Amino acid sequence: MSKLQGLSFGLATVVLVVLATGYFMRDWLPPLKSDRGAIDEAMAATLVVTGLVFIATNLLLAFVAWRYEDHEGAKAAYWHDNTRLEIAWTAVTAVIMFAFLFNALKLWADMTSEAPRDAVVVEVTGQQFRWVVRYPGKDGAFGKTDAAKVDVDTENYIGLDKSDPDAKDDVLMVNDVYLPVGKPAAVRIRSTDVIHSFFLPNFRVKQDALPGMTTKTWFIPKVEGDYEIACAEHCGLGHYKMKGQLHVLSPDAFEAKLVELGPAAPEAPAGSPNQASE
Amino acid sequence: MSESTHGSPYRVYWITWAILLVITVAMLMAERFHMPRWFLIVFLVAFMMVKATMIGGNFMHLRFEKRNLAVMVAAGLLVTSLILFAYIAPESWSVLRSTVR
Amino acid sequence: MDHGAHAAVMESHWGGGVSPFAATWQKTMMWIFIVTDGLLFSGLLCGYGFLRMANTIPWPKQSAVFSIPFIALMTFILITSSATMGTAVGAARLGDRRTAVRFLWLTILGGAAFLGCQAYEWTHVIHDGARLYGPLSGSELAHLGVPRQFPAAFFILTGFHGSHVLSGLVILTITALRTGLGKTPAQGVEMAGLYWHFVDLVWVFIFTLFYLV
Amino acid sequence: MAHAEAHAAEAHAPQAFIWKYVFSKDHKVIGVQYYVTAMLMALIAGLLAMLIRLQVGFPEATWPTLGKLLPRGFSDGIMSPEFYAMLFTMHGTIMVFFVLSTAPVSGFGNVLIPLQVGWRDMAFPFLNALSYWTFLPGCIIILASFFVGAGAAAGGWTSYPPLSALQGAVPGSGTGQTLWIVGMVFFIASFTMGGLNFLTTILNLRTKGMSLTRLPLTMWAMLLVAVLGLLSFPSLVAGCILLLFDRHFGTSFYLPSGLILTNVPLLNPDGTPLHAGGSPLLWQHLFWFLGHPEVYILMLPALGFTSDILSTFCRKPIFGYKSMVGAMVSIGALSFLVWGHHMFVSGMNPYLGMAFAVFTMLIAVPSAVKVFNWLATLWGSRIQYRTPVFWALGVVSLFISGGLSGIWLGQSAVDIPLHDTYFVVAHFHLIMAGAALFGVFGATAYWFPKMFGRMMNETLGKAHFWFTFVAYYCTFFPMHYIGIAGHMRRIYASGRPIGYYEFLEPLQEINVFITRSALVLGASQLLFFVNFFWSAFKGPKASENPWNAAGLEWTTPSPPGHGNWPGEIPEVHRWPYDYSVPDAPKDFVPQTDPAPIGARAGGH
Ligand code: HEA
Ligand code: HEA
Ligand code: CUA
Ligand SMILES: [Cu+2]
Repeated sequence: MSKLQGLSFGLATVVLVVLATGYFMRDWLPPLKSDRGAIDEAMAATLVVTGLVFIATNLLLAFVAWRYEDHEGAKAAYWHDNTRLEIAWTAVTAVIMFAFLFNALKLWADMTSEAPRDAVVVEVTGQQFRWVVRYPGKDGAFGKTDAAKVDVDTENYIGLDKSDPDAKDDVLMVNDVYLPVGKPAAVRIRSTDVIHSFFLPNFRVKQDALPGMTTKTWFIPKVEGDYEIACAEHCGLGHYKMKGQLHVLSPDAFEAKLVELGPAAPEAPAGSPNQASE
Repeated sequence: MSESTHGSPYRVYWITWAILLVITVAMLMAERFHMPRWFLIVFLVAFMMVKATMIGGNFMHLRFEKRNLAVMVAAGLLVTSLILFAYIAPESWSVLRSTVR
Repeated sequence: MDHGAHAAVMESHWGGGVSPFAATWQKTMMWIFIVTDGLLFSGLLCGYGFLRMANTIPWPKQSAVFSIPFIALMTFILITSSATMGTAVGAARLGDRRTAVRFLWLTILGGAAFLGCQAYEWTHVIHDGARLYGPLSGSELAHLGVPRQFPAAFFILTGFHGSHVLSGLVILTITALRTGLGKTPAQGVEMAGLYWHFVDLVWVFIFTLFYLV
Repeated sequence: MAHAEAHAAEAHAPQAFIWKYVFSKDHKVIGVQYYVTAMLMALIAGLLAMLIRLQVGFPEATWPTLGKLLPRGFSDGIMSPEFYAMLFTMHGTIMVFFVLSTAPVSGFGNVLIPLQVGWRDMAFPFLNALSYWTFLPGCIIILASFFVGAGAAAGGWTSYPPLSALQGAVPGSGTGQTLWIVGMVFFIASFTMGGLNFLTTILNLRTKGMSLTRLPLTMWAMLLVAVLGLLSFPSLVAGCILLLFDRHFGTSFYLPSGLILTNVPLLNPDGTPLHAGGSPLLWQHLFWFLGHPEVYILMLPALGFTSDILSTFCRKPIFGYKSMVGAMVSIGALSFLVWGHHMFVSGMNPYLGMAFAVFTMLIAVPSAVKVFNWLATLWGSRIQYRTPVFWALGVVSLFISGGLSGIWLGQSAVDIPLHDTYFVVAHFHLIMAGAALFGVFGATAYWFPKMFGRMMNETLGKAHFWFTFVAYYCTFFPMHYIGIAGHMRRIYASGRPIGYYEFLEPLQEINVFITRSALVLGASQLLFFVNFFWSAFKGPKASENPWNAAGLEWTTPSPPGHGNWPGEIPEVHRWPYDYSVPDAPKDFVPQTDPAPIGARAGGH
């Protein structure tokens, strides 16, 4: 009886987990739409290695649990050290870890590097509970913002200072981001209240939005289409519905869209603004 | 205790006191000599550490205790603080860099 | 059961090999406490350092706000009280109770003087317009353009240090009274001393990192 | 405080009930007090978890009965989003601090330390009692926060400002958050007092012959836990002080300028910003500087318990004692260098991210040593399948499963899509709610005879194990999949129609499965409560050494009386792991046996 328990112990875990993993691989990561495939590869490699370690250790556990159960006349061995063995497995683990590290740090360096010069710049500002999106317009410069200048009626939620010359052609809208396909997109991420996190599941992009500072991330959208923007940091009651849309357009359509949205029509409600907590 | 075998048993405290005062005065004067700011900071921090060592070693008797105790205190206080600061300092510069206005 | 019998039950003799610190458990505990309490200040100081370095508004020159000679005087008082404390500990160890008590009271005097100075300094700085939320608008400090974290860090750092001085004074007073009655063993005085020197030690850091750097 | 009053504290073993069981200074009583309090807190936090699961699994359902029971949290039987936020905040806080830092550390630590190192009591029994009586108000304050103002804190157990600093940012950021901070400060004060006692007792008060290399691994874990706590909690205190000032006295430690809350700029009457110059990142650093060592505070005791239990029930010495100690020490040391792995996408300086990633990955090496040493201990052993060893095997399994997902998260780039998703939730529930809690269950089954003088029921114990083990994997393993698919944590509803993310919609069926398993998991805990209370009062009386274990604590009656050993404290002659020694008359050699056989016997 006990023996069976010991065996089922490890085996069941391995079998169940492996089966379940196989099953759920169907909808593994959300389909990749950006240049960040390297993350997926790193993840797959990690899955293989940790998966093997998982299977091996759990099988071993099941084996010893089954093999060494107490019975009449059983005798346990008496040994308690084996320096060679210990050094060996410490070293092997260390080597595996360094292999992972090497790759991870390289990726990290790529992903946190400065955006290319020719990137399309867009700013998103997290607010309870919407994403305010801003393009710098033709001059490529964002106008100043000032909390005192917030005006709900004109949807100037971030307090864009209209008297600043740089602000003249800034495009403001809510919850909709447009990006051209195939061109690097540099996102300036800000917040005016609490911490949010700009999360694009399909693009392997996530970057917190902190009040008081501007964080940055950049990536290249690869496939046209509409994608969801989520908020990944608990930011209050509406956190679960702080949703935006990312529209990846062909370069021409993108240019046209920018013109259409142009500074002349900042009040055109471009998205469905979620009302801040009712 | 070894210190009580020579001269007045209290001498060590008052010598320490005098040294601490001298160092304090030196630290106060340091600003008068126009040195680069980073040098001033290094100078002040170095003397601060000397003072701390004097207080810990002589007033608090760490010099006369078993070495382990001194190591424990130094490791506990200094290393932990240094780790915290070493990570926080570069952070403060990058926060500054990315502040918007 | 009388006390002796109880002690026989509860007592035991050190035997766990080499004593790591060769100190009694009371002293070991005091030291460990000092390390933790010290780390509280280290956390506050790191926070202060972070905010100062991250600030877009430059930190003011301390001498423009505080009278540095006065702070130096406070430092002098505290160092002196540490020396008198050391003397008291030394005397208690030698069994010279009268000297110990005398120097304990001197130490208390020093500590009280320090607190007095601090109260004076707070009044002064508050008068100049320092508030927890930042410089009072229109005040002298506001003219200097100090960042808001400046007065706040000042109040928190010196306030927490001051509260430690205050509790040190309470401990010292009890120790002095009990030593006078012959109730506190030398180790008691020593431990009170450790705490007092620790308070001095913290001041060394605050003095350098807040007032001078 | 300056007086050596410890041993003179009481003239004799106290007789009156209130002094004996309530305001006792006896380490065993205090340990049990801690343990039972933690258990009640676990019950509450577990119920909160069930509510969380109900909401996540069935976001559209109405619960009229629950609505009647908890009118503040439900309107018309529908859970409100603010109540959901309070649920996970308090669930996390209570579980981490008031259950899993308390039961293994303050609970078992207090019961076991004097018994395992060979002393009459803790170094400073009064401080020990004071520590419990500081802890209890902490519990009450934390729980009370549900009933005041707009409700309990709702900023997550990490309480990131500005959410936790701006009173208007979320309901619960008012009085609830203040009580959260105050409760935490009580908890930390209590933990610090306990830690002082732990360290001094283990370092300074050991019986003759109990050298450091003869300490059971549980004692090494306790020693390290105390060190970690004493070194890291102060930074959270500092953080909490600053947060309290930000909240109530208008300072700007964590608050920058330009804040706009629900379209209203936060300005002074004269038009200047209400706050300026602060940085929310400062809190994250101060919090995680504690937070990461804290998770090892939860883990290390379980690692220690597991080693002791495995060795006893395998009838085999623990493999690689020295490397076990070395691994725990290096885990402890490394845990101070990795905290930034919680902040990879926080906007932290990317170079720091690199440094943190390096140390995070390194920490897997000593963890691997522990796992492999356990497997080697099991190899060639003779496993006696009693309840404790099941839990210990469960710890090994869950530590592997939970730890391996740490390898994913530790690679900073891979963490980008996984951060703040259910993958992280899966990681920490498997390793913390799983492995660490299993360690506590194992320790309970193992040391129950010493604590209460009675045996626990084996059948109930094994049933509890199997239900819990299977339900744990079913509940928390699937969270990896939904996490990888992008399911964010801390969301009140997902899928249609409330939280209308398209990419979350197909995940809802998995959520339902998880919820069902979680309910089974929660219900299985009833077996434990029944077993625990029934056995404590009605279980069969335990002998001095029911498991034939070699440790010092098994040489005194169960439960030990006041002063722990009736006569002299026995002298120790060997390590506690001498099982199946060739030439020995029995299959174990008690630590007190002077025979020069086995390992680490004889003179020091
Ligand atoms: C008991 C608690 C506990 C423990 C022990 C750990 C252990 C580890 N944790 Fe975990 N962690 C938490 C509790 C814990 N964690 C909590 C609570 C959070 C979330 C907090 C929040 O945000 O709310 C968290 C979050 C967390 C994150 C942040 C995720 C995010 O928010 O984005 C990361 C990232 O690096 C991480 C990493 C690790 C690693 C590398 C380990 C390692 O120590 C694991 C080492 C163990 C093993 C690796 C397994 C055994 C080894 C082998 C079998 C050897 C062979 C292995 C290989 C060759 C690969 N953890
Ligand atoms: C040790 C910690 C611990 C434990 C045991 C648990 C147990 C459980 N947790 Fe917990 N959880 C956390 C720590 C823990 N959790 C933390 C830190 C968070 C993050 C909070 C945040 O985001 O801010 C979290 C968040 C969290 C979420 C995510 C919420 C969200 O992001 O929206 C979910 C969702 O399913 C969840 C579910 C559960 C379930 C079903 C259990 C079940 O296992 C519960 C079943 C009950 C038990 C297993 C209790 C057993 C104990 C006893 C019966 C008594 C024994 C007592 C002694 C022996 C003394 N938890
Ligand atoms: Cu915004 Cu969550
Ligand atoms: Cu961590």
